[in-house]
Order: sequence, then structure tokens, then C-alpha cells
Amino acid sequence: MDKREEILLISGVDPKKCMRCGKCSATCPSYDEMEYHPHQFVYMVETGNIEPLLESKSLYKCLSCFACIERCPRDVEPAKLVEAVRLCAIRQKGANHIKAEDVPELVDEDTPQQLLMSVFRKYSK
Amino acid sequence: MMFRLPINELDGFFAKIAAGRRLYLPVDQNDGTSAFAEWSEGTKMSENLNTLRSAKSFFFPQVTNLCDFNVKDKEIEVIDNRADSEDFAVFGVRGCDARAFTILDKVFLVDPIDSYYATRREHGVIITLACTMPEEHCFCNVFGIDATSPEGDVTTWKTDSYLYLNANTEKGEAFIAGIKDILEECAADEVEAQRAKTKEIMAKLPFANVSTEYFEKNTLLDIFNSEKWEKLSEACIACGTCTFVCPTCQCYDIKDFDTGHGVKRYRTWDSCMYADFTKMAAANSRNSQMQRFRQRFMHKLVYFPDNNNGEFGCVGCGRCLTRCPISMNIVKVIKTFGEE
Amino acid sequence: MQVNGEFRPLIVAFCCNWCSYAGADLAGTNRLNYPADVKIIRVPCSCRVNPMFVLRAFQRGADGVILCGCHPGDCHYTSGNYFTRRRMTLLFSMLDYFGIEKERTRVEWVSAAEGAKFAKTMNEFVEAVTKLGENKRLEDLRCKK
Amino acid sequence: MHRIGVFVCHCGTNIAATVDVKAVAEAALNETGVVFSADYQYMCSEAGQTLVQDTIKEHKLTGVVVCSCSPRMHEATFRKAAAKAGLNSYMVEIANIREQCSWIHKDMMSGTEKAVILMRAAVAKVKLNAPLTPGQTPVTKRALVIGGGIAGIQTALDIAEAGFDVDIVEKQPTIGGKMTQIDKTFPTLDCASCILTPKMVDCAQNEKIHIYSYSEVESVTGFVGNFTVKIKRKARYIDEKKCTGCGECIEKCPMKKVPNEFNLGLDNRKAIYIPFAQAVPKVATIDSNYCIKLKTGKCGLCSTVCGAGAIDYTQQDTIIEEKYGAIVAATGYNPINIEKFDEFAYSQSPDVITSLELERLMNAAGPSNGTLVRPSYLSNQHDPEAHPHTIVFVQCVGSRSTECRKGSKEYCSKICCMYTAKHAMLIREKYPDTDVYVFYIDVRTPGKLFDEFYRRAVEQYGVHYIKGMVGKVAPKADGKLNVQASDLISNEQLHIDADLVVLATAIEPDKSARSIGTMLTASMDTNDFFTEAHPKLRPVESPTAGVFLSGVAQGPKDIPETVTQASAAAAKVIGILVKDQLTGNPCVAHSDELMCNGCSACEKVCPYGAITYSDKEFRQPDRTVAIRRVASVNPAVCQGCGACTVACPSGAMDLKGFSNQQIMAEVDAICR
Amino acid sequence: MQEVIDTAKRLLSDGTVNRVAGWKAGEFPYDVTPAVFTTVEEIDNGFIYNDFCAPNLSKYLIKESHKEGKILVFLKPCDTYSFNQLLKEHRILRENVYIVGVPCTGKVDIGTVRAMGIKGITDMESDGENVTIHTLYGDKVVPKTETLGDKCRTCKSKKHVIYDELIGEDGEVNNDGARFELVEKLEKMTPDERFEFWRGELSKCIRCNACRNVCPACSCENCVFDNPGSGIQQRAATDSFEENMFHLIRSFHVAGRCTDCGECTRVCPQNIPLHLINRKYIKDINVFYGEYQAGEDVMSRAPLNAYTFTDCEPGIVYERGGNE
Repeated sequence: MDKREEILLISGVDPKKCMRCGKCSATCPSYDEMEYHPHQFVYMVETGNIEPLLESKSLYKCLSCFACIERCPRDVEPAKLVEAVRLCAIRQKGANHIKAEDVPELVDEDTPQQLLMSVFRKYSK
Repeated sequence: MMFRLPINELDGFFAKIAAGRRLYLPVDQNDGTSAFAEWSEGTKMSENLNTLRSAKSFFFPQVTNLCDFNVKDKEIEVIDNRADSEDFAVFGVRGCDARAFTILDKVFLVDPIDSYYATRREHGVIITLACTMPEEHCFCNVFGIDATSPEGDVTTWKTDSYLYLNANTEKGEAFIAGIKDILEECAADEVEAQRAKTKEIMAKLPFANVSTEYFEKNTLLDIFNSEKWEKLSEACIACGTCTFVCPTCQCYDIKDFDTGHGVKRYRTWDSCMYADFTKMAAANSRNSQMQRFRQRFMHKLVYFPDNNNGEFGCVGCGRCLTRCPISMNIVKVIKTFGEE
Repeated sequence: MQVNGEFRPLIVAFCCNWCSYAGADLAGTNRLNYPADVKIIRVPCSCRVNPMFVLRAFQRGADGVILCGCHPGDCHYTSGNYFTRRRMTLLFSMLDYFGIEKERTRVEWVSAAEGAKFAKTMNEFVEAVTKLGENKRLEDLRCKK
Repeated sequence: MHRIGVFVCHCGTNIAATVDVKAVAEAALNETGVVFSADYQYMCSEAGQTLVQDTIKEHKLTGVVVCSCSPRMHEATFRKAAAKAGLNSYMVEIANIREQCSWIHKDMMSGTEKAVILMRAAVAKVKLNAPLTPGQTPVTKRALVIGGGIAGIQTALDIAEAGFDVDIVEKQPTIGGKMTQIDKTFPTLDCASCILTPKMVDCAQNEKIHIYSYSEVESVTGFVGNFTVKIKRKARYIDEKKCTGCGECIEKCPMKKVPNEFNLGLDNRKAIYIPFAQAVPKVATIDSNYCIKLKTGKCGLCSTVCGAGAIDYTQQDTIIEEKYGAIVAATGYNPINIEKFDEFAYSQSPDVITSLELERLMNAAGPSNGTLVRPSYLSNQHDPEAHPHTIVFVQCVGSRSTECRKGSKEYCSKICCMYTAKHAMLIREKYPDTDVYVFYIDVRTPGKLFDEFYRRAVEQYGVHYIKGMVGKVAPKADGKLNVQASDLISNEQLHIDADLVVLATAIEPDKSARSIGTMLTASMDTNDFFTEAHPKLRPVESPTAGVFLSGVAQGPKDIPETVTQASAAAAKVIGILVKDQLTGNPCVAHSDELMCNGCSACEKVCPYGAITYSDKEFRQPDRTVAIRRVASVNPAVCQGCGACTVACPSGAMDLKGFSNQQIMAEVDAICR
Repeated sequence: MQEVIDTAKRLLSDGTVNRVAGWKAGEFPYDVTPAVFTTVEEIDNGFIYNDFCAPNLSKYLIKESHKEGKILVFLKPCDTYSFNQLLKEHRILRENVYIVGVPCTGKVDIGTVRAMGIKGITDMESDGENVTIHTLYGDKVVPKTETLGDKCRTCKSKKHVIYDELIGEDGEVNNDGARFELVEKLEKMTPDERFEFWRGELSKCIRCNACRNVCPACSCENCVFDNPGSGIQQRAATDSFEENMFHLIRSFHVAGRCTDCGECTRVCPQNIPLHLINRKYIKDINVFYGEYQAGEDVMSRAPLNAYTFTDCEPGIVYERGGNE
């Protein structure tokens, strides 16, 4: 499977739904720290231009705050794509950066699981 | 003269009969009931008391193709389908069904003779089998039928060790003559023990004492005008179940079927319970379900006996008792009238 | 039907007046060939086709029955083909349940502009039915010649 | 006895080249009922038609089969020809041996064979044909227009112009609709009131037009040419005939704190009010929700000051009934509720407004008398801070979005691009000191002079058009609005401190449309826009005969388009009203009452509401009388699709011209 | 059940109703007949309600509700669905009917008992758990669950969907899908096997019309099969095609209207599992167009009289499972 399909499969996102309004990027709190912005993520995944994304530090600048998912008028869910690309990067390296037993037991139960995972990946890079 | 056959030679016996003609006998179906089917090597005879449908269809099938009209361009050719009957034998007919044939004969073999029926009657041998385990819905004795010694061309009795045979008619004699080499002669009273035992059970049947006296003593009009019909018929759903399982019901309709290149003319069973039975231009002569319901029982219990020296049009097989969707039946009718 | 030792199927096609019948006309205008085994019956709308007609065709010796109507949403009567869609889905499913070859029945949406689709559909359908051979499971022996 | 004549056309060589026409004609004579057959070069020619007509007379034909081209081509021709010869035109059937035979089959044998079969099918069918006569129904020469906006007004004026009576039912106290609230119109920038109010006055003065303002449609029965409509006239507690619209009562009314819906709640009005100065009818209305007299029984000031004695606190809702020949649905639209779009802070800050609110703010008759002020300073308009310097427009708010949970619409609202360009332009013209930003996804300007208009906004007026959406609007402590947006071209995230944010809000059909649609049995799409009978060819007609569509009720559109459709609908209405009788299609469904069970299945599938039920007495076979519910089809409404015939389990419902027996006879003939 | 009898007497005596539709005892426990009772004496003289009262009384109300005065009817949970469906189709005058919902734990089916090979049944008693069967040839005790007919073995609901008064506690709808198990089994067969199965079953049909005449959905004034004008009138099946035709068309006519009351199979004198045809339609409708239970309410649109823009295409029949 090529990278693009892998990412689409992991994320469950259909980038073709994007109408290029840029609301995701407009709403993104980490915008300035990013090399590739959320709307670019969507476009680049759609065109199969994945390599630059895998290399980019933007991956780890995404806070997984989900503002882009919340605001997107077409239900594209860019944050899920970002997460999928991250996962791809990890799989490429062939190892997880954090062990399950390292997960502190005292994590707040209300915290979304995806947030935890994103944070772990980000800070264990 | 009584003959017998060791019971373990039954298959050979069937094979012998089937060699000269088609042989039909009751066979078990997957739902616990039995039906007449053609015998072939390995066919097992059913142990059931009686078949779900009666044996009347051997002589009066549900559908008979009377004739065809072939159309070619604007020409019409008439084709008679009558001469198509071959010899056959029906084994395992019970006393009730056997009596039904004499009733049907009184309809179809009196002038004008129904040639379709007559042909089949001529070609068929009826081999009856004496009952040993009557069931609760049996009431043939009410109509003077002796199920332990049924009518038919040949009567048979089945015991654990032998099948006993006795010819009642010329056709029966001829039939036995044809298979004599596998039979042995025996005394006529060898079946008496079995008969006595069966009769003992029959005396205890729930309907053993049902009386048809009311219908013999009252006039046609009194019965016809009785208020009881209304209540008796109120649940009737106007289906033809009773008619179609009945061994004596003989009404039919004639229908034409346009095949596109001709017309096939059929005779099919009909039921007086149907709203469109004998429907004519000015609708049906019996225009309520009560009238139709009454017709069926009046026919069996009053009209038929009136025309046939008191013989009832029912043989007490009990099929309608077990199959009626709403459990209304001739026994309930007889009893309701007899109550007074 | 056997013609010169070769099986030729008899296909009855019900076509709605507004789209598919016009589509069939267009196929003709464009001289697009399809087998002569297909005989078209014009109905105002595909929703006019009673399951009775489908069975009737099989009874009388048809080997395949196809219904053609406007594309969903394009019905001249706004909703007719939506009913057709449900009715025929259920009927065909039932015929399949009875063990009757499902390739003998078909619904296809053909617009007035789709002459080519009409011809293609008929070619495919005739081929599929030819493969199955004679309709035995829903035939009426009385109607046989 | 049938006496059928079969006529086989050569169509030059079109048919004759692949079909042995003589053989077809010969084969026809073998069919029962066929007494005559002939082939001819061109059946549709004068001579061919004469042959048909002469044969009908000479052979006393009871039916005619023409084997020729598609019935879609010449069925009408041969029907007319038959009628001229005295044979009912529905006793003619066409066997299509050209398009569906000779043109697609190459060899003569199979072509001829198939042509014979098609001929047989047509003969089999024609033998079951019955003479049909199209039904005639009288037409009530009066039209109803539901909705008194620009769409309804234009439709009514055009119908009245043609000399027919027309009624407008408007639920608001005045006609005029949304256009009355708009300041200027694109792309000409002329004043909306200036072009609309004369039309409103025309309506009021036209004796053919009757306006039922403050009224709603209660029920609709009947069918094309013969609708009966009940209209509820809501109590306005004013005698419309007496009120002169002088406004004295409004002056005196002590109840001042009623949100003014005309100004979208930006200011207040009195409990007794006239929505705006040019209202038609210019009659006051008492708002029963706020009137002190109606609520508490005390007050009654208005009554005291009214010189005309028009005030009537005891007025009740009344229902009137009127008959119409045609109905136009012009129910209009509303901006969607955007309270759920919290990223734009609409509910948090008064300075975030919808475009329609901006129209009121810029209108000379609006709450700020035409001076553009930040709504937070409406009560303090002279404050130097009141004037906005930085204004942000956000496009596509609630349009083109799948976020149904927020009340978004998947469709494009069509008008926003243009009115935003208009707003931006007007502001820049009037207040050159302002910075105007327009955030857009796409700018859609298909229309005459539309793109030029938008380019003018950019090039002449210096409006900043930025491709990208606004992600967030955050009110700041200093009263400014922090607008966070992306600029997709320069690939930057922008932060703008704005004084005013204007949201180009999606529009949706008025809430009343759904219930009116049900009453009219007019079909609607999932967005509650009325469906047209055909999206291309019958765009102003509803599938329900006699019901027409005008304006946004059918789909988003701007004023010129609305007016176009309004006039088109009027033309369609006039087309009906001008007739004394409507001639129907005789191939309609009919129900055999003796077999009908009254189960309602047919009614459920009828797209036209052509089926009604009534209890009828039937003599039973046993000579008793039973009352049964049975269906009957209104032949004037039925379009003959046949959906009901299949829904009917008892077979009581059948279709004339395509009856069960006819179609089965065709099947039989084909399979023979 | 004494409570049922008491209710009947009470409502008849206090004038709420002038007739009572119920079940009348027969010669044996199993041959109960639907009956209308007009007096308390008549009720005393034969009215019963027990584990043998299988007949669904709702169809009788088409006639009865159009007569003078109000009629009391006892409906089992599954019967109430039929009643609702008839109400929806305007076949019953609701105002003339007083419905008392009676509890049901499944009805003993005499055909099922006979199929066990038990002959000469003269008496039967059910204590709810077991059925004691007295025969001419000895007694037998059988768990009641084994004596249930097809309609009760996979009961769809113990909930009354309409009633004026209820006797006992109302039960629950059963959604375990067990009633489709046999349909699924058939679906998994090859087309040849299915064809053989249905040919075997339907060739037994004697066209007595019991299934049609008992069916609450088959309430036509004049059935197409009795109507010479319909073009498909049949008196008896003269060809295997006609055996199929009758059941195909009948099931299509009741598709989306059949409440799965199971009466067709119960009354079939030839023991044809007719409910498997109707259940196929019910299952298909559920799968294709969403769960739908006919008779559950009186307002919803029958699936065949409705549509959505996104309905599946008929081609789904070719794509779907089913063995090739």
C-alpha cells in the first residue's frame, strides 16, 4: 500500500471533501510554528505529496486541539490526517517511542485518548 | 377366498403389482403426515392411519384437462384428451375412503355418465387396508362403515406376520389371480382377532355414539330454516379446506386457459364455500357465507341422502375435523342439531 | 426458443415512455445494434409495471425480463421510479429466494439521451440470458408450443 | 366484433430495407380481428393518412394499428387522422418497427420476424382499447399567490395585468417581503425601496388584486382549475377599512420596548405599529403579545386617540374561503439562525452582525438613520468610537457546509458574493477611511454585469479580498474583535482587529413552506425548497398541476432572477386562467369501486394528490346495504403514471390506455 | 383464564359492549372456534381462553366493527399488530371496538403435536410448563415449548401495541431475530437447493385459499385470484407455474403489510411453511429500508408506499451473498 492510501486508511479521512476554504488553518493555534499548515496537509495528502510531511516538524507542532475538526465546514477532519501522518512516521522508524507501562497512571480520565497519544509521540521524539 | 403373504415379502408383493401397472400407496412426508405416492423400488409404506388428502383424486383429480383448442391463424382444431388412462392400483385405502368411491359413483356414474371418471374407475384397482389404530376424529361407524373390514376391490389386513387378502369384486378376483403365485391360501377367520381388537377401540372413540337421527327424522325445510346455521357458520373463513380434503366432495368448475396459441379447457375442483361458486351473470345464487356453509352440510346430510336412499354424503374420515382453520366441522353440526 | 439449433432467448423489456423508450428510439436513430430477441413494451412510467406482468412474461415463455426507467430523480412523474426501485428489488430478491436465476431479471435506468447505454444494456442482458439458456423454473408448460 | 385495420409503412427504405413490409401486412391478416391490411410508401404523408381515413370509413374499422416509426414521432398524427374519419383517436396503436426494429437489425429475416411480433402486440392491445374522451373541467378565473414579497408581487401584478383577479396572502402586516429591508440592490446600486414601493402601491391600487395581509393559508382542497382555499385572517385589532395609517396611535402607545423585527431587533417599536412608512396596506397592527390593553385590560390609549375609530380590541381570527384556478407558492426565505456558529462570536458581541442587519444599519430608515455605526454604540451614535474603521466580511457562513448540527446548508446561497461586494463597495464609497476585508472561499459571480461589479469593488474601491476563511472571532477587552483568518495565497495566518464583523449568512426557505407544501401536495426537496416539475423544462411548475413556484421558495436566487421566475409563473397561471375548460389527458387511473378496499395505498404513492376517499353505500350480494370507504381518482389532477395501479392489491385501480389487461395482452402476444 | 371470562361478562353486563368476540370450546381442547357471544349465558356456555386459543380474531372485526353497537375483542399481543394494520388501512371502525389485551405465552399447535407421532389425542392439558396429552393409546407429557406452532416458536412480541384494557402485565418486543433463522438458512442454500425446496413445498398446495382467507392482510373485497378481469384468476393450480404464481403474488401484495402473525402456516392443511415467504419480505425490508414492523403503529408509511432518494438499487440482489 502506498503512503497516501495508508494515511487515508488510518485516518478515515476523505481529503476530496475539502473545498479549500482554509478555515482549518484560520483556526489553528499553532499556525505560525508550522511549516505546512492544516489546509496544506489536506492538499498534500490528497496529491500524494507525503514525503515532505513526514520530514516536517509541523507534524509535532500540531497540538491535537481539534479546532480544525470542529470548524471545518465539510467534515474533512484535518487533525486526523496529521495524526495519521505521525503514525506513518513512527511506523517508518519501526518502533514506538513510549512503552505502555510508562503511561502514568494518574492521567485525567477525561483527557481524550488521541490527545495523550499525540503528546507522547510529540515529546518522545 | 382368503389369501395371505408373509409380511417380510411385502416389498416383493409391491414389486409384483407394480410390474403390471402403476402402484400408489401412502408414503410418509417430511412433516409427519402421509400422502399417496407412486411405488418404486425402496418406497416405504406409511404407518399412519390415513393420508392427509383423500384417495378421490385417483379418479377425480383436482385438475383434469378436458380438451384443447388449437388455433392456427384463423382455424380452430379441437383435441379430445380423454383416452389417456392406463391401469393402476391404489394400495392402503382405508374403509372411509373406500366408501367414498361408492358415493362418488352415485354422482359420476349415473346418467349422464362422466366418461373421465368412468375411464379412471375402470382402470384402477382399489386395495383397501383394515384399520387397527383408529384416531379420535374417526366416526366412520356413524355411517355404517366397518373399518376393520373395508370395501374395495380387494381388502387387506396387515398383522405382524402376514398380509391377508380377500377379493370383493371381479376386478379384485382378477387382480389376485394375477399375483397368486406369491400368495398362499388361508382360513377366513385368521383376521378375526385383529378385527375384534380394533372394534373394541372403536367402541371407545369419542364420536362412537354420534347420532344422525335428527337428519333422518326432520324435514328438509325444518333443517334448512333452522336458526342454528347462523351461529355455526359465523367463524367460517370461506376457504375450501374441508372441501378439498373431503373424500366425497365432488363439485367442480370448468375453466378455459388461453395459452397464446390455443385454449386448454380444464375441470378443477370447486368449493361451495367460495363466494364465487356457481357465480353467474346475476352474481351467486347463495349470497352469504351462512348460505354457503349451510349448503355444504345440507348436501352431505340432507340432499344427498334424500336422493340416494338415505345414504349420507359423509364417510366419517375426520379429515375436515383436523384441517379446518377454525375448527368448525360436520360433527359439530350434527351434534348441534342433535342437541334438542 | 431454438432457432437453427441455436438457443435464442426471448426478452421482454418494459420501457417508460419518457426516458427509456426515447432512449431506445435514440439507439435506433443512431443505428446501434442489439439483438432482435428484445421486444419492447411501452409503459407510461416504470412504476406502471406490476410484478404480475413480469411473472406473466415468464409464464408465457420469456427467458428474461428487463425494466427500464428514468434515472432516479429524473422521473417524469417525480417519484414513480423510486417506487419501482423498491418493488423490483423486493420482487427480484424473492424470485432469487425461490431459486429462480437472478440474471433473468434486471432493472436499468436509461435516459432519453442514453441510446448507447440502451443498446449496451440490451446486448449485455441478452448475452447473460443466453448463457443461462431456456427459462425452466418459471415456465408454464401449457404455453409451450 | 373487432374490425382492425393494419397499416404498414415503408418509410421509404428506412423500414422496407430490413423489414419485408408486405410479409408483415400479410401476417396481420392472420390475426383474429384484423379485417384489413396494407403497406404504403409513407404512411404519415397526406396520401398515407387519406388511406387510413378512407379504410376506416369503408371497412368500418373499430381499431387501427400503424406499423411505422416511434409513437413519439407520429402517434398524434395518426390519432388526429383517425378522429377525422370518425374513429376515436385512442383506438389507434403504433407498432414501432423503425427505431426499435428496422434501424437496429441488419438482416431481413430477424427484422421481419420481430416486426410481425410487434405488429401482433399492437393488435392485441388495440383490441382491448376503449374509446377515451379527455375530461373537461371548468376553470375558476382567479389566482392565489401565497407570499407577498417581490416574487408574489410581480406574479400578482402580471396576472392582474392580463385581466384576471388575483389574491395575495401575506402573513406579515405588510407586503414587500425581504426586499423592503434591503438598502441598495446589486449590481446597479439603486435604492431597493425606490424600485419596490411603487410596485407595492400598484398592487394596492390595482382593482384586480386583493391583498390579504396578516393572513395565512389554512387549508387547500381541490385541483387545478378548482382549488378551494381557506385563509385565516389573523386578528390585528384594527378595522382595516377605517384605519388611515395616520400613526397617531403609535405616537401615543406607552409600550415602547418591543423588539422591532423589521430592523431585526436592532431597535424597538411600539405594541401598535406599522412596520415601515411605505407599508401596504398602510394600516396599524396591534401586537397582542405586548399590548397592555389586550394583556391586562387597562390602557386603551390608542383607541382614545384614533380619530377614525379603527381600533377594535375584540377582533378575532376569521377564516374566509375562496376559490381559485391556480396557486403560486412564493413563500420566500429567511437567513438561517447562526447562534450555533460560536466561532464567529455572533451571540457574544453586538458588533458581529448578519448581512441583513448591515442592510438595516446602512438604510436611511434604519435604526441609525443610515449612518454606519458599530451596533454596540447604537444608543450612543455620536461617540467618536461609534464609527467602524476596520470591517471584516465573512462569506459562506452556513452555506456549502455539511455541519448539519449547526444548521448549515449544503447548498450555495447564491446571493452572498454579490451583496457582500455591494456592501464593501458602499462602505468604501461612503467612508473612505475604512479598511474593508472580505474573506472568501470562492467568489461566484455568474450574472450579467456581476463579475464587473465585483472587480470594481476590488479595483476601484480597494476592498481587500482575501482567499481564506475566518477561523475565529474573539471579542477583546477594548471592544475590538480579533479576527483570526488564513490567507491561502500568501500562506499566512492573519490577525485583524476589526470594529465590525459581517457574516454572509446562508438563506433557507421560510418555515411556513413545509406546511404549505403539504397542503398543496406539492413535493419538496430535503432542504424544504419546492421541487419543480422538471428541473430544466418545467422550472416554474410544481409537479402538482395548477401549482406554480416563484422566487426563493423554489431555490436560492437574487432579485432579477426572482422577478423573472415570478413573471414566468404568472404566464403559466394566465395560461390556465385564460381557458374556460381544462382538457385533461384521458389516460388516467380509475378505481373500480366494487373492488376497492379503501386501504389508502394508492393515495400514498400518488405524487399529485389525485386520489380521495369517500364512504359510499353498496348493495351487497345478500341484498343488504354496506357502507364502504372507496377511492376515487380526480381525472383532472391525475397525470397517468400508474404508480397506484401497482400499489393496489385488489386490482381495483387500473390505468386507462395502459390497463393491466392491455399490457398483459402485449406480453402474451410477444411471447406467443 | 377466569379473569378473561370475568372481563367479558363485566363489559357485556355494564353495556360497554353488546357483543364479545372470543373463542368457543370444541369437542377437544384443541379445536376452539372463534365465536361472537351476545349474552352472559353464552359466555358461561363455552367461552374459553387457554393455551389452545391460537386463532387471530382481528380479521373478523372488518365485518363485526361495521355492525350495530360496540364489540369487545380479546387480542393476544401478536393479534394487536394485525388489528393496527387493519386500522391503518381503514378496514376497521375503531370506535366500534373495545380491545382487551390478553397475555399469551405461546399457543399449543395440534399439528406440531401430531407431527411428533402422537396419535388419537382425546384430551390435552397445559400448565404453562408442560402439556399432558391423553390419547387412545396412553398418556404423554411434553414440554410446552415443543408443542408450539411456527407462529409461536419465534414469537416477535409479547407487547400489545393497541388496547383499551389489559389483562396481566404487558410484555416486551422480541428483537432477537430468531424468526429469520430459517430464512437465513434458505438464503445460504444454493439456488438449486432453494428451487427444490420451494418446488417441493408449493407442489403440495391445493389452492384451498385457507392462507389467504385467514390472512388479516388479505382483506380485499375481491381477490385478484377470484377476479376473472385480473387476468390471473385461478381456481386450482393447473401448472407448477400457477403454484408459484399464487404464492409469489399473494406475498407481494402483503409485503410491508404482513405483520408476521403466522396464521397462514398455522391453517395450511398441507403444512406448507408459508410464513417463510412473508418473512423473507420482512427481512429484506428491514435490511434494505430499515427496521419496519407492520402494525406497530397506525401512522408510519408502508415501506412499499415510501422511498428515499438513496434506496439501494435492484442490482443489490445480484451482488448480495446467496450462493451461486
